[in-house]
Amino acid sequence: MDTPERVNRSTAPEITVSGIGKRYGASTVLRDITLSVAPGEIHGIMGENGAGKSTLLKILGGAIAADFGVVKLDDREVKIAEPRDAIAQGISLISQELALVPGLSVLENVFLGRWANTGSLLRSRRDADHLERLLAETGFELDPRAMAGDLPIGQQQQVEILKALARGAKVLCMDEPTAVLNEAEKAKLLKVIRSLARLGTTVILVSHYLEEVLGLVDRVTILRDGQHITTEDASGHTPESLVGLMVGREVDFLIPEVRPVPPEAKTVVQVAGLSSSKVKDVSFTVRQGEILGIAGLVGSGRSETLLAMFGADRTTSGYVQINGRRLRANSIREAIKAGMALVPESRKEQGLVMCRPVDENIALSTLSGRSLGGFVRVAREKAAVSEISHSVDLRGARRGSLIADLSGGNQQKALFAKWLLNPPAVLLVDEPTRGVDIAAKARIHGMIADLAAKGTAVVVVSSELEEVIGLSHRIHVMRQGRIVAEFDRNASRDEVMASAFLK
Amino acid sequence: MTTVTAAVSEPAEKKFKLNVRDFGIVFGLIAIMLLLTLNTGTFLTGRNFINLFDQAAIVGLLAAAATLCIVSGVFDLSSTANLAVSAIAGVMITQHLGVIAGFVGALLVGAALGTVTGLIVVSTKVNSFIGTLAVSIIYRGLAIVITGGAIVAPLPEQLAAFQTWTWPSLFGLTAGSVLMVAMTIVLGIVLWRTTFGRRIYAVGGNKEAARLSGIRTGSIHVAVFAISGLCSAMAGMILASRAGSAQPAMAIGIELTAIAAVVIGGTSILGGHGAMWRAFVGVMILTVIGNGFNLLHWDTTYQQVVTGVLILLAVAADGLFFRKRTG
Amino acid sequence: MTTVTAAVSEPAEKKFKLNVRDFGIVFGLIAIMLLLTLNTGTFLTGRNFINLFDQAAIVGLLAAAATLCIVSGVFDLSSTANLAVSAIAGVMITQHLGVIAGFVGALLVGAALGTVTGLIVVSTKVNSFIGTLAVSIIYRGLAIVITGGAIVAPLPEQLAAFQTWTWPSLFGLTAGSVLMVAMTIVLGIVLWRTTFGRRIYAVGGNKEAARLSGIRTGSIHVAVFAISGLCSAMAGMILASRAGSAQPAMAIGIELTAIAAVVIGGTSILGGHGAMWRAFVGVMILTVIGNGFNLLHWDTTYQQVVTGVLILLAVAADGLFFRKRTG
Amino acid sequence: TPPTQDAAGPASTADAGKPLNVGFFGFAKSNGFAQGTFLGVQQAAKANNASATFVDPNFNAQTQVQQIQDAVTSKQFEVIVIQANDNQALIAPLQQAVQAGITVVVEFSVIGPKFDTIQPQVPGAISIVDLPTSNGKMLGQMGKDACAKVSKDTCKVAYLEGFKSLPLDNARTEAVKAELATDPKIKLVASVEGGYTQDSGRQAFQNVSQANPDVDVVIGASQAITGAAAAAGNSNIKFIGNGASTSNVEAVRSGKWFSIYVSDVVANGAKATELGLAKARGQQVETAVDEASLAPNKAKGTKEALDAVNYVSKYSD
Ligand SMILES: Nc1ncnc2c1ncn2[C@@H]1O[C@H](COP(=O)(O)OP(=O)(O)OP(=O)(O)O)[C@@H](O)[C@H]1O
Ligand SMILES: Nc1ncnc2c1ncn2[C@@H]1O[C@H](COP(=O)(O)OP(=O)(O)OP(=O)(O)O)[C@@H](O)[C@H]1O
Ligand SMILES: O[C@@H]1[C@@H](O)[C@H](O)OC[C@H]1O
Ligand SMILES: [Mg+2]
Ligand SMILES: [Mg+2]
Repeated sequence: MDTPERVNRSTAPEITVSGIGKRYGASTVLRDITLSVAPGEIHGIMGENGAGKSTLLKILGGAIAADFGVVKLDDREVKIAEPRDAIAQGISLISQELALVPGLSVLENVFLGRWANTGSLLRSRRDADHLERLLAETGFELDPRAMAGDLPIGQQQQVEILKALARGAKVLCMDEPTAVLNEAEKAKLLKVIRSLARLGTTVILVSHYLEEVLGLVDRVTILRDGQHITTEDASGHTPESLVGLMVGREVDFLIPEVRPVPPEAKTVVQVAGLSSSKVKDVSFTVRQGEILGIAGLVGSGRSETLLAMFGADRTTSGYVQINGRRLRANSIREAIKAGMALVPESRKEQGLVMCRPVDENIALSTLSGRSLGGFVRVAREKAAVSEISHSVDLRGARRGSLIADLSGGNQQKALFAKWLLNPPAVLLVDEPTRGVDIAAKARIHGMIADLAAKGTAVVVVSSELEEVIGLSHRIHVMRQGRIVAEFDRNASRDEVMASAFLK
Repeated sequence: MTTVTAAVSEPAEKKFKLNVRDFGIVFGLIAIMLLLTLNTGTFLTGRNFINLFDQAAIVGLLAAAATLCIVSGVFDLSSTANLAVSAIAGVMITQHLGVIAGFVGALLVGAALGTVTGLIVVSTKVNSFIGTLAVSIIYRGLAIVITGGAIVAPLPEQLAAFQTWTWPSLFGLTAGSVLMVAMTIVLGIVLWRTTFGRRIYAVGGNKEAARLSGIRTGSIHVAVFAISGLCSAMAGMILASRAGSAQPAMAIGIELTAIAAVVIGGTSILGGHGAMWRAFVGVMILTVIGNGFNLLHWDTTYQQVVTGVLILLAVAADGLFFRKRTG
Repeated sequence: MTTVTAAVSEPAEKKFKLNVRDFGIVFGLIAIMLLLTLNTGTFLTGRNFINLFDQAAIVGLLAAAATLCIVSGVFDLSSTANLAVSAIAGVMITQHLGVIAGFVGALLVGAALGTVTGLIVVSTKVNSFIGTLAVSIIYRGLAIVITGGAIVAPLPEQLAAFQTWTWPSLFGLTAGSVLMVAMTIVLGIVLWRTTFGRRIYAVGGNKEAARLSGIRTGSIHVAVFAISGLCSAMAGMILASRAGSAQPAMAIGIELTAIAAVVIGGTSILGGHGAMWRAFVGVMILTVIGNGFNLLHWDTTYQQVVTGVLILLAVAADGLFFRKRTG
Repeated sequence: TPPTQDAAGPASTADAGKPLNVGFFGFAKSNGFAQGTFLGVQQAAKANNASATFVDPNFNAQTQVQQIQDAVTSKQFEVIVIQANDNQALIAPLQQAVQAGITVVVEFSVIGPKFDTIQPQVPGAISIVDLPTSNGKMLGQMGKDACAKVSKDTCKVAYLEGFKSLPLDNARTEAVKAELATDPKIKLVASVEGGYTQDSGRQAFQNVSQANPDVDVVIGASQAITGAAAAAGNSNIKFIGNGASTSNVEAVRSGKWFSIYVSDVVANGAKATELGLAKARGQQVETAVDEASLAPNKAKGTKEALDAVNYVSKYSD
């Protein structure tokens, strides 16, 4: 089977969904959704966490089946029971939860299930050439032979995108594709989307980034609580007006003013010459109430710096001191005892136990504090979890719900809640607002700022430059495992970007 | 937040539904039991239930331990080899220091060997399936080395006391059955309500997330193997008590029956999921099927075919009609 | 971007290192073989190698099939039960239609039963471990039903032809060994170089990702079980050919040895990882250890202990020193 | 092409003075029955200028196949005495051994497809075996004897089989059933798998007696009967065990069991070894021996018969 490299884009159909509904047990997550998307249109789908955006896209992509309603392509009713059916119709889904095969290479993943072959013998060379062209077109930089499972999450997302492109899809459904990309990568992706649309591909895009959506899409559909609120031209909207539609009320979503660190604040964290396999001789300090931002490209060692500080990655030299007490190397438990908390970047791999209930996940790292003689004090735990869930605005969790049943953004809130259950003295956060809606994002930013105001020393890693710059008192830029530049909070985006790339 | 409140306030119906689904496999067991009650005059008798529990004691103890192991993401294929060594050690200690010392000694040996198994698996980072398989070969060899391949028995005058686990006790059940039920309940509570139990689920569900939550995943696994060893030793003492002796080939292969029982009950082989009552139900399904066949006077030529089909039906029904699937 | 380029420009050394690591278990095998060569006069002889391959034939065929199963994320515990039924069917067909028809018939029966196993596992969505365990009980029962529990043998005048798999062929190896090596190579190429093989890795590595890419995960699993059935039938015909007859209890338990061999070779029990040569190396390690012991004239009392330790060492060394850990 | 049969037979015969090595390939080292046999092997070896080694396959037939092949390669033993864990898998390797000039003695369990002949089915081997068919017939006879002592119109008998999947066990079961069927007073109320462990016997008996509380006679493998008798406690059931370990003999002589089928394992092991060594030293020997003939009272181990010779067993299980 040879792969048609580019289908005739003009054949992209008009997509109409009508009366689409979906229930899980007793709860209805989509109700009577009707909308249509024109050929070649870039269509945004927006809404709060848990509004049903991913569910709708999954139905289009065949990942799940709708309980009610029909999907029509150019007025022709199509049955999409399986992803295979969607792919056959030219619909490709890039889901929010990445779906790569960790043990296969980038090359093998991009052409997953449709590898070039002669009589089913693989012709990897042909796929390699094809991938090379795709890489050139998109500007993504990936090693085709690297194992997908070994890639940082941003690069995994790029593989997903390439996978959809390689299929020559006529309709591309993308669920928060930019959530895990950094600025530069985001820009590349947006360019790719625009050029695809120009060539006739229909793109349906879910995103929580208002500016991004407004700058890209032709029309935008708003979902709220599983219902279709409106579909409108994007051109008439501002970020504020979109938020109003999504939330149904006014919200303030600007990054809160961070209070300056008082000059007498003590140094809480001291990192000295810390090195691990990915981190080279990193030293810095963070004072009480101070927020330190770490910027850099994917793979520059930001997350690994946090992991090394937390005792999770084996360090080869250097040490971490908390309040003057030097932590034993490579002991997560000691780090936690010293009041350190780490919100890791990958909630699915590192943060949450997907097959366990929400409450249990949130309470996991602080079990000892709410137990007696080894028994969990369930009532106490429930009360604490319920309080923290409330303050991070966690929604959609019913009694006994598994973490896996929550929407992506709500999972992220659960992850955050887990590490705030006991207020930490030192908070390390890695991509803290990945996938959360704009209101919740503001809330998380507010919480980080509040914690700092109450004296917590915070280190923030984020691929969103606005977030790093907006939240932090100081910014370190990392490149190839080293700290290469330092800025204060008045730094400009461009300055920071430049130092991340330079040399 | 409104949603959260709403969620908490729609509980009754929801909760009931969920439970019915969750307990699918119980209906499988009840169906088989109903069938046997209607077709034999002998199934639903006190005597037969005493037998059933007695027959379930060994696999029940091993399955309770296997549940902890499997939920935490490991297998212990060395459990019955450990059983043999512990029972042999128990008998040998009995010969020198008396019956009580023998029982206590067996438990200590079982727990110690279990700990060793755990340390080996954790420190070598070998997959537990293959690691404990190798350990089981070693322990069986050890049993032969200790005994020279012979049978060991307590002194004749100790025999009556040594056979204490076969005596009737609570509700007429044998002491061995009571021990099995008690351990199932205790370990059930451990899994369900203690910090240790929570950690077991977390380690089995996502080892990396557990590690980053400050859980010493290695310690959890060692502890789980130690408990498995303890249960093996208990099972070993019951077997030795019944037989009045112990030998290196005791209970070969029963570790797989125990794992099968755990999985039939509905505990996921992938870890992170499951419950202790499921092991008990799984053990009971296997025991009742075997028991029922003999009560029914059917031609035993077809026994195996029908047994296989029944197991398949019980598990498939659980999957297809009752339990919620998670992809 | 600099980072990426850097990664690409340090390839040669990097790649070599990776390979040495990957082949860790091979050094384990070589080490054991070296030891035996130095300590016995008989290990490194043509005759002994012919024996080694002959001893490895049955487990080798089952391990090759088990590799496909395990990489695709399933277990086939019914493989040796299928082996027995296929061999019995083969013998019965031989009695009526001759030896060639018997062999072909056995393969068809094996593949058909494998397909049935696959359809059962896929359609009931039961975990393959427990599903194939139940199926294996059914197939063993079937073997008893067909034979009435007796031995079946080809007609006396057919016997010489029927025993063809024991004859020496290529390089003096028995025909059975040659079949095993050939199947290992063929299935190795299938796994390594065909779209079907890639799909097997994909399904085993991330079933949901495979499904989302339009791969029919169910069909892949059914196909894998069918191949497993085919290999079982081959192994069954070799065993029957050696014995001159077939019976229901043939090869009980060897499915576990095959799985052990696969895992010892370094294929991940979790699916999505591994290679066919690993199964071969694993089988050879197990075979050479047993063979070596017998040639060394050591006391077999300690054989089990030492075998267990050697397996543990081989696997642990592979994990600790050589192979890259993921997680 | 099939390999040409090595017609020459044993390649060499050792002279009487040379010490020989006997390999005893027993069921398993962890098995008391095999250990008892090995005792006889050792005694006979010592008495005949030979050494004896127990090679342990741990009940695994394929391991045993491998061990035989490797013994051929390493030429460690001039004489192989084997208790086969499988009646067919071992035919081919033992043939190789014979062709390589090793003296093969098939002991206790038949090797080959036929369970009703003591003749060697591995060409060139010595066969000294206990036939499952005559074993079953004797068990049936003892069942009839037991029933004769039951003062009821019908005598209810339960038979605990070994494993349904083993042809050897099925051949024995058929023989038991056929023999019991010759007595109109006897009703066979159950014939179920009882296995070869106390626990499996206990379980089988519990179920059988639950369904047939008035069973009079229970016959089965000695280990299974041990488990059954323990589960029965004080009852009038007449137990008949297939096997003669110390505890089995003691159970019969003390009146707890009705009778046992006696295999004198030490005598069997000794006889097998003597035959093997003699043949290896070039003598003409018997090549087919029925082990029942070596046991007291032709293997029928009633209390009277055992007391008469004051029989003491040499193995425990
Ligand atoms: N498997 C499931 N079982 C039960 N409820 C589910 C399941 N999957 C999703 N839900 C619920 O459906 C609702 C919609 O989820 P969905 O993932 O579509 O939200 P979303 O709009 O994509 O949110 P986000 O922006 O957080 O990604 C949520 O309340 C979620 O909890
Ligand atoms: N993070 C952990 N990982 C593994 N084992 C732990 C961990 N924390 C505690 N344990 C073990 O659990 C047992 C109970 O320890 P500890 O009292 O510290 O924790 P806890 O049970 O959560 O607390 P509490 O005493 O408050 O109930 C001890 O054996 C300890 O070693
Ligand atoms: O007791 C014997 C058992 O140990 C052996 O394995 O087979 C024959 C039996 O009589
Ligand atoms: Mg979503
Ligand atoms: Mg990172």
